[in-house]
Amino acid sequence: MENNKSYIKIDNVSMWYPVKSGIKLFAKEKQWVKAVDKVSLEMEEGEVLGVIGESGCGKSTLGRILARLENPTDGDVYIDNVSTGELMKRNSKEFRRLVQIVFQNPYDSFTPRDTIENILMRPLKIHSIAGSDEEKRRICIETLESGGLHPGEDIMKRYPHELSGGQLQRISILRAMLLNPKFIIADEPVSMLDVSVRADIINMLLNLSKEKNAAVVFISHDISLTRYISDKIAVMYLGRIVEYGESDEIIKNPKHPYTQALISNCGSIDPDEIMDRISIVGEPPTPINPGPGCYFAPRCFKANKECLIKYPAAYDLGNGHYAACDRLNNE
Amino acid sequence: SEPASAQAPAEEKVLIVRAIGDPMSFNPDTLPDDNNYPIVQNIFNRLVKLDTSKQIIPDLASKWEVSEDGKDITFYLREDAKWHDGNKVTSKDIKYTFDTIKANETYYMSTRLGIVDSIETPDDYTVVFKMNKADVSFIADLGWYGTFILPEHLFNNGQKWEDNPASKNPVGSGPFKFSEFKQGESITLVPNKDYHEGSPKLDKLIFSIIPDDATAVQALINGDIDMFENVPAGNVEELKADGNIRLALNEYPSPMRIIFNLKDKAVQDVNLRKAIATAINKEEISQKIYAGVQKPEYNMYPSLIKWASNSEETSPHFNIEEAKKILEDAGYKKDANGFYVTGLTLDVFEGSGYPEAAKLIEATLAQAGIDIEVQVHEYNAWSEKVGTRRDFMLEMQGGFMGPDPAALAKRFGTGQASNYADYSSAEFDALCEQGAATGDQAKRAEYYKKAQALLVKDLPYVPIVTFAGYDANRSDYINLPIDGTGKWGWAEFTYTDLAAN
Amino acid sequence: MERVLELKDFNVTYVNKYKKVYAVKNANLQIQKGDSLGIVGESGSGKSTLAMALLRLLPEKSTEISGTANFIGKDITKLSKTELQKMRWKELAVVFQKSMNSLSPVHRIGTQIEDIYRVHHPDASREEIFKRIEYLLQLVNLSGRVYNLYPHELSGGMLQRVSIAISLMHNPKLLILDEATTALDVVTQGQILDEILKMEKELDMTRIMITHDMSVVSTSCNKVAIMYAGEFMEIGYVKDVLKNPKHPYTKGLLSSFPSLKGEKSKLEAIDGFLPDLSKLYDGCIFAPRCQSAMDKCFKAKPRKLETDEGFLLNCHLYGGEN
Amino acid sequence: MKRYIGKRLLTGLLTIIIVFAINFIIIRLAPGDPIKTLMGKETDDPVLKAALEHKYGLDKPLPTQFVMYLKTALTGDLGTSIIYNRPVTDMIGEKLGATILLVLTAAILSLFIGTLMGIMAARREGSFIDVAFSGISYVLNSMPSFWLGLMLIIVFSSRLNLLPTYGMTNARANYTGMKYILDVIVHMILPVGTLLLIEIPIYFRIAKSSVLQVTNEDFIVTFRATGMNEKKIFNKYIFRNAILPTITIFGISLAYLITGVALIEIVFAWPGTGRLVLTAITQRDYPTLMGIYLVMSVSIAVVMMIVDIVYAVFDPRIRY
Amino acid sequence: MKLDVKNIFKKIREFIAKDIQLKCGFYGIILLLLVVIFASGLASHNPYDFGPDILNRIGQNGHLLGTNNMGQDIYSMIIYGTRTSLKVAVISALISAAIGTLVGGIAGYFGKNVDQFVSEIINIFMMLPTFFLILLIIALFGNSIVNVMIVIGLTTWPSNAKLMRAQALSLRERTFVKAGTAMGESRLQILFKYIIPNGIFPVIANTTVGMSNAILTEAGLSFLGLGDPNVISWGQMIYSGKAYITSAWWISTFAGLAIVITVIIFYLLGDGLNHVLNPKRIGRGGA
Ligand SMILES: Nc1ncnc2c1ncn2[C@@H]1O[C@H](COP(=O)(O)OP(=O)(O)OP(=O)(O)O)[C@@H](O)[C@H]1O
Ligand SMILES: Nc1ncnc2c1ncn2[C@@H]1O[C@H](COP(=O)(O)OP(=O)(O)OP(=O)(O)O)[C@@H](O)[C@H]1O
Ligand SMILES: [Mg+2]
Ligand SMILES: [Mg+2]
Repeated sequence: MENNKSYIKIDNVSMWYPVKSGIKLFAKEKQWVKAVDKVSLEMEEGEVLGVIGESGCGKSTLGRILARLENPTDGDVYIDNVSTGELMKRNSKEFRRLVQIVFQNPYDSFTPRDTIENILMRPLKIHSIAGSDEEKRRICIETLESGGLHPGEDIMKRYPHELSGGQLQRISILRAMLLNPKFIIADEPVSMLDVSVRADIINMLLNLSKEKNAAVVFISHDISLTRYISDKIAVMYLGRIVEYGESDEIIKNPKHPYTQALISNCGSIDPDEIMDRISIVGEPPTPINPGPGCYFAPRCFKANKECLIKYPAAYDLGNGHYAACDRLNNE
Repeated sequence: SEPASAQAPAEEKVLIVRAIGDPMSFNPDTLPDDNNYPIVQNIFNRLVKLDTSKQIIPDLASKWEVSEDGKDITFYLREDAKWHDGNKVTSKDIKYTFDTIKANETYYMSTRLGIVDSIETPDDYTVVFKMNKADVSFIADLGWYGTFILPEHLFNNGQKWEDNPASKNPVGSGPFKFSEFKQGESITLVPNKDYHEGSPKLDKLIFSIIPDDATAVQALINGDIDMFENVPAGNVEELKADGNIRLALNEYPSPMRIIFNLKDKAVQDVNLRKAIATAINKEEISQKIYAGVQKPEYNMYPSLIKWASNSEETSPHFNIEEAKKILEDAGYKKDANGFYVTGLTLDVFEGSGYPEAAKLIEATLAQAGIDIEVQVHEYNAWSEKVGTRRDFMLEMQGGFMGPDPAALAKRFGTGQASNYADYSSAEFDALCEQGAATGDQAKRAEYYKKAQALLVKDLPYVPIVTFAGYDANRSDYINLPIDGTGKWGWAEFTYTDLAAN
Repeated sequence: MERVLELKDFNVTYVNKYKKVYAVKNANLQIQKGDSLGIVGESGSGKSTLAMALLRLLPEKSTEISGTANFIGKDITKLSKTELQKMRWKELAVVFQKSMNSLSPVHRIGTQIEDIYRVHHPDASREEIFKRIEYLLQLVNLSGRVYNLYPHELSGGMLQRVSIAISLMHNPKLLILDEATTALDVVTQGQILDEILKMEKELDMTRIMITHDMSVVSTSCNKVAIMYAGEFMEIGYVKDVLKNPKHPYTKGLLSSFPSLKGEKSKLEAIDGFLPDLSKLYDGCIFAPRCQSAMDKCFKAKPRKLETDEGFLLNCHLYGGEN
Repeated sequence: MKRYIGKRLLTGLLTIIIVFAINFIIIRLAPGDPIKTLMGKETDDPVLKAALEHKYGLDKPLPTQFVMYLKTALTGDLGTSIIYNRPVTDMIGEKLGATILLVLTAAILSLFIGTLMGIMAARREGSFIDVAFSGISYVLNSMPSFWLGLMLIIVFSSRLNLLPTYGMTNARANYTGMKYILDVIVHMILPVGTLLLIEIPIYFRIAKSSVLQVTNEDFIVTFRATGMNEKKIFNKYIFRNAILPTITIFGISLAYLITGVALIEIVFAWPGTGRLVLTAITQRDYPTLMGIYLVMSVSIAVVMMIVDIVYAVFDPRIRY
Repeated sequence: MKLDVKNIFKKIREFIAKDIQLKCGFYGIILLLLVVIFASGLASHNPYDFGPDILNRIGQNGHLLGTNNMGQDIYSMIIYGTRTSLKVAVISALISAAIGTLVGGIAGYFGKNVDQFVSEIINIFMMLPTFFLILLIIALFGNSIVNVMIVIGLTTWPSNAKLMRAQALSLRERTFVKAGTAMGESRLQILFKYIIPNGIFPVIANTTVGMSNAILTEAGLSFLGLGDPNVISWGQMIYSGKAYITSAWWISTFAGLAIVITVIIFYLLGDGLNHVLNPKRIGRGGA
């Protein structure tokens, strides 16, 4: 990879979990859940990348690896051409300042035994940002109010359970922002929230990332929302990226059969829109030893015998649009 | 009302005696075992035995004589004694028994038999112990632990007694035959109809194991057992009030005493020891802890053995002021807390009311300005600390000092193993030696009383209370061991019978 | 048209030691045979409570139910225990959201299905049951294999299908799906929705679909009821309500959904949050969050505009004088 | 499953060895030794002492003794009691039966009674029965067992004259056959009763709380919604799910009983292993002590394993 | 930080109001603590005084609950015995809870090999015949109350460790723990700031049961004559009163009663805490 332009480079990252099973006593081969399998992606500064895919396809695992909450079994992630593994080893605190993650469940993102004040002060303390406690407190209040949480003083005194989900998710994002990260991973940040408050959170996240020019990975299974937010979209299936490109391009012109099925199943709120669901047969797949062919092949409406033999390479469809499907050529 | 369980077939006379634990072995000579002692006394005989007042009375030996120089003791055996299997008991059995004990260092009496040079059997019913030293107290020791006569024809098969099958299935010459042993439950004996003193009256004698005193008391009250040796002092009043139960006092020459470790600087001053002795309220201990059953003991040798005990010169009586005065006179000064002496410790073991007694002592000593800390140990730990390591200042112990005053030499003679105080007085040793060398009781009393006077002067120990306890039994039984002073052994049931009514 | 369910001034209140929670207030609703009604509302708006109350599954000690709920001619709220047991599942069945926990973890699925079947057909033979179940499982695209499995051996999607199959066991007149597809991913959800629509045609069923996802309603229902804080805000045909929402709340809700393929218009949120349901409010319950709220909105309840078909609009903007 | 059992056996073995080593060390570091008991309280004869120490090998270094002991123990020989000069295996064998009889009877009865009470209380939560049962269980749970035992003796044996005071059989009458069995049963009433009173609350609490918990599970709502009657829901579904914690507790409390029964054995003069341990401790009878610890650890390990397996049978979610 | 005492009291009151058992247990503990603090004021006599009144009946010579054979005032002994019992209960339970929390927390949070290893150790300790071990150690190494407390603490921690481990296992998957890691907290910081404070409640509830057991164990040891003679404890009062159980029943009966009441208080507290802190019990939708 000689390209030095991109700010973040995900290079051939894999995460395989061993499967515990005592059912087969004499199983020679170890069984693996290939939660993330050979994922490579690149991102610019300030770019928002959406990652979509069905439940269990490895989105969160990828997110955890990006935030280095787990070490990948293979491959590495580079920020500004420095390996994050290396960064963690050298100075884990510096890395933590650089990369922040926002989680799906705001109700569970804060230790219930502490006030918001204590919670927000923690990162400042750990990273010795600002001098006195007074100053730290001032920064926290300012941050809260900048995120639309008024009055900051009052919010600071509360316990997490005394706040609504929307408020908590804001605080969760603001807490991540306190450290001025350059890379934010948002793992389904609004999926637990009511639709009526979602928009605010999304808008706030986008604004903040614009302000700080931070790159954002936005993980979601809500396709329309992802399109709304992201510049680029990556579609995952069983741990692999099957399609990647400009978000409008992906939504309006999906190439990979799985993406096509996914988008066709995504209902619109417009009752007039004619739904033409591509139905996928078969039971949902398991990520335990999926190979050797295309992982989607067993359920694919376009698959033929060859698809079952070898995992397809990613085809460049121009304009930065890639899809990993051997049937593309035949169309 | 008679409880259901007591309604045994009327014609069977079964006496149930409470036992605390399992006997270690049914061979009565290998170990000194409190649990099998009362049992084997009914299965085996000795040359002589002790009665309930702890005096020597004849057993297999109908009479005995000591030679002029005190070195030969001749026992004349009764000729009607038979083993349970019908063989006669002869002098050979006696020689065999003691020769074997002497040859095995691990048998209890082995060391003591060191003074016996040889045992001769001029005929079937005469035994002569030839000793290298005059010691009349040896006769008394023959009535104590580990001296039961065993049948040579059953034991002499080349096997050691421990492993000998004959030890597991005891055949003796005593009033009862061994019948059954259920470990943890009971030992059953049946009468030996051919016993040389006549057949026992009981149909069965059962020693039933009940570890807990409180349960045993209830069992006695309920008639589940018939006899309970040494009931807890706390239950005495209640049991006395029970018409079905008869209580009789059983006293032992085993006073509770405090021993000073004379090797330890802290108690080397005799004035301090005197002050301590003066500040112990024996009366209070006797009343509060033993309900008056165990009496205050002032004599240095147990007053129970009257002929040998010196009641003239005794340890001091309780007097706090006197104690303080002794200290003042000896030059002790009060510290800020009002103590003349601090830093003393008293090691006692758990049980028998000792810790409680120690606490009372601690309290009265404090009044006299002597600060003492009581340390309570589990028995084995105590024994290790006090007995083996001799690591103590003051300790409290009991232990048999009878039946012969020769025990004084064992407990306080220079260099003796049981001399915890490490007392050493040439004069005392000489007096003891003289006492042991003569058979004349009046003379012996004189020597031992003098020795006691020495102990009063030096105070290596302070006697506190006598050891005594009530034997409780169902009142419909007569001729229990407790009734046999001068007549039968202290745990012997040969004559026990239901009262005729 | 045959009326399957008619709610009149239906109220459900949770009562405990410290407070009352007014979870459903003065609900009026009509469902005709063959209808598929979507009930949409945010979390905590009382959707599940309504469903549970219709099945009389709420603990009697801690809930108060008033009003009437006529279900094919009988008032559910007044049924006796035995009548109730007869009605349940045979005529009125439900699929719960948490299908993971909706079957006993220590019994085989087949055993549980048999037991449920025998509730209404005590003498049914195993073959008969098996045949029926196999048919139903096929309907939801599952193999008969699951019959001998334990719940934990199935994935969430499969369990959800099992739950749906079980609910169809006796061809109920009314099926309530309480967030039955929410936990599933879009592909599976789409599949199940397809199957439900298919079955509906086959079995001639009436359906209530509880969800907070507008797109589910738009693709699978003909009528929709918008619920907010225990009250219905707007009820009407899907094509009318979603295309041309009237109630400010409905409008706000719809503008929170970005369009999939259309223009990327700015997402709007509704400020504030759900009111405390343990208090009773004088005015319109939505007024504090409503952008077009007027003075009277805070003072008086809007008059409900109702039509014969059971359509409703609960807003001062459209109501006449009270 | 096989592998699981294998693993359990291995850890069980490891446990036993460790338990063993701990005990060995603790016992040997402790002051005092069996020689004192053998010599009797009345003598301190050093010659006798040395001779006895030599005889029992207590003069050898500790590690040597441990290895020697382990070696013989592995061959199934627990050695010979120093105090009683009998094979430890025999001594334990004779008394194990009595303890198991007591423990199992009490455990099984309390399991049934306690669980039943718990279920009754849970089904009528807040009713008089619930309050009464809960209150009783609190009080019983708080009583020192020996105290309770003594009270039962005073009431039922001394005052009411209904039951024998102590022991396992009537010492006076040497019953055989059916009469013997009846005799043992009569003697068991009080000690088993004491254990029952102590154990019932444990099962009561666990049964009550797990029934209540399962009753609130979502799947119970499903069954209600199908119109299934409450009886069937309870008997088939709540019960089977709620019984699971009880199985675990049964194992734990059985293990607890095996050791905790000692006090009861003393109070009722019951000839069991618990008492054997206590005597062995005071007498420092090393081989016996080690032997009983071994037997106890093994039986606890076995009980735990059986319980785990039974649990797996009842709960299909458990996979090994 | 300023401590708002009033507020804390209010919070406690609200907290305990949730459950009647918790309420009883809480006030019971307060009562016991008051007894401990004001023991010398409450006692009518010095319980260490061996007065001349032997075996006085209830009320005789101003002895509220009579005296024992040593002339000690039973009522005063009971009052002072509270100290011993609470001390034994609290200290041994604290030792047990501290070890259990730490071991369990480390096992559960660190996971993997650490967990496997520590879990095996926990299992091994679970299988130790605890009572006999306690007995052995006390019998062998001296029966001071300090030893009793330490030994009970050292032998009863495995149940706490199991609870804490289970808690830690689930807590480590909780979002706020992951968020903490992402924030840059070190592993030990996570353990002490997130895992332990959030997972300790079952341990606390269990600890109250442990306290009850400690009191009962102390009594059991006393029954075997292994109590500490230098302190006044209820267990020893029962032990020494055993011989008088039918003649002077008051010696041991009131001590027994005191044990029962105290243990019940701890049980109530534990059950109450369990109820309040275990959200499962609070109706989860439906019946
Ligand atoms: N620690 C782990 N050990 C073993 N398997 C794991 C682990 N974490 C995740 N997995 C497995 O890896 C796969 C991917 O999980 P992941 O949570 O990343 O999916 P996801 O796309 O985020 O799904 P969702 O949309 O449900 O959040 C799943 O099959 C999951 O079971
Ligand atoms: N048992 C109960 N006691 C008291 N209040 C309750 C109870 N169950 C539910 N509630 C309250 O009733 C209201 C309605 O709850 P309900 O579960 O019906 O909402 P919902 O619309 O189904 O929400 P969701 O979309 O989250 O499932 C909520 O405010 C809830 O907190
Ligand atoms: Mg995820
Ligand atoms: Mg709901």
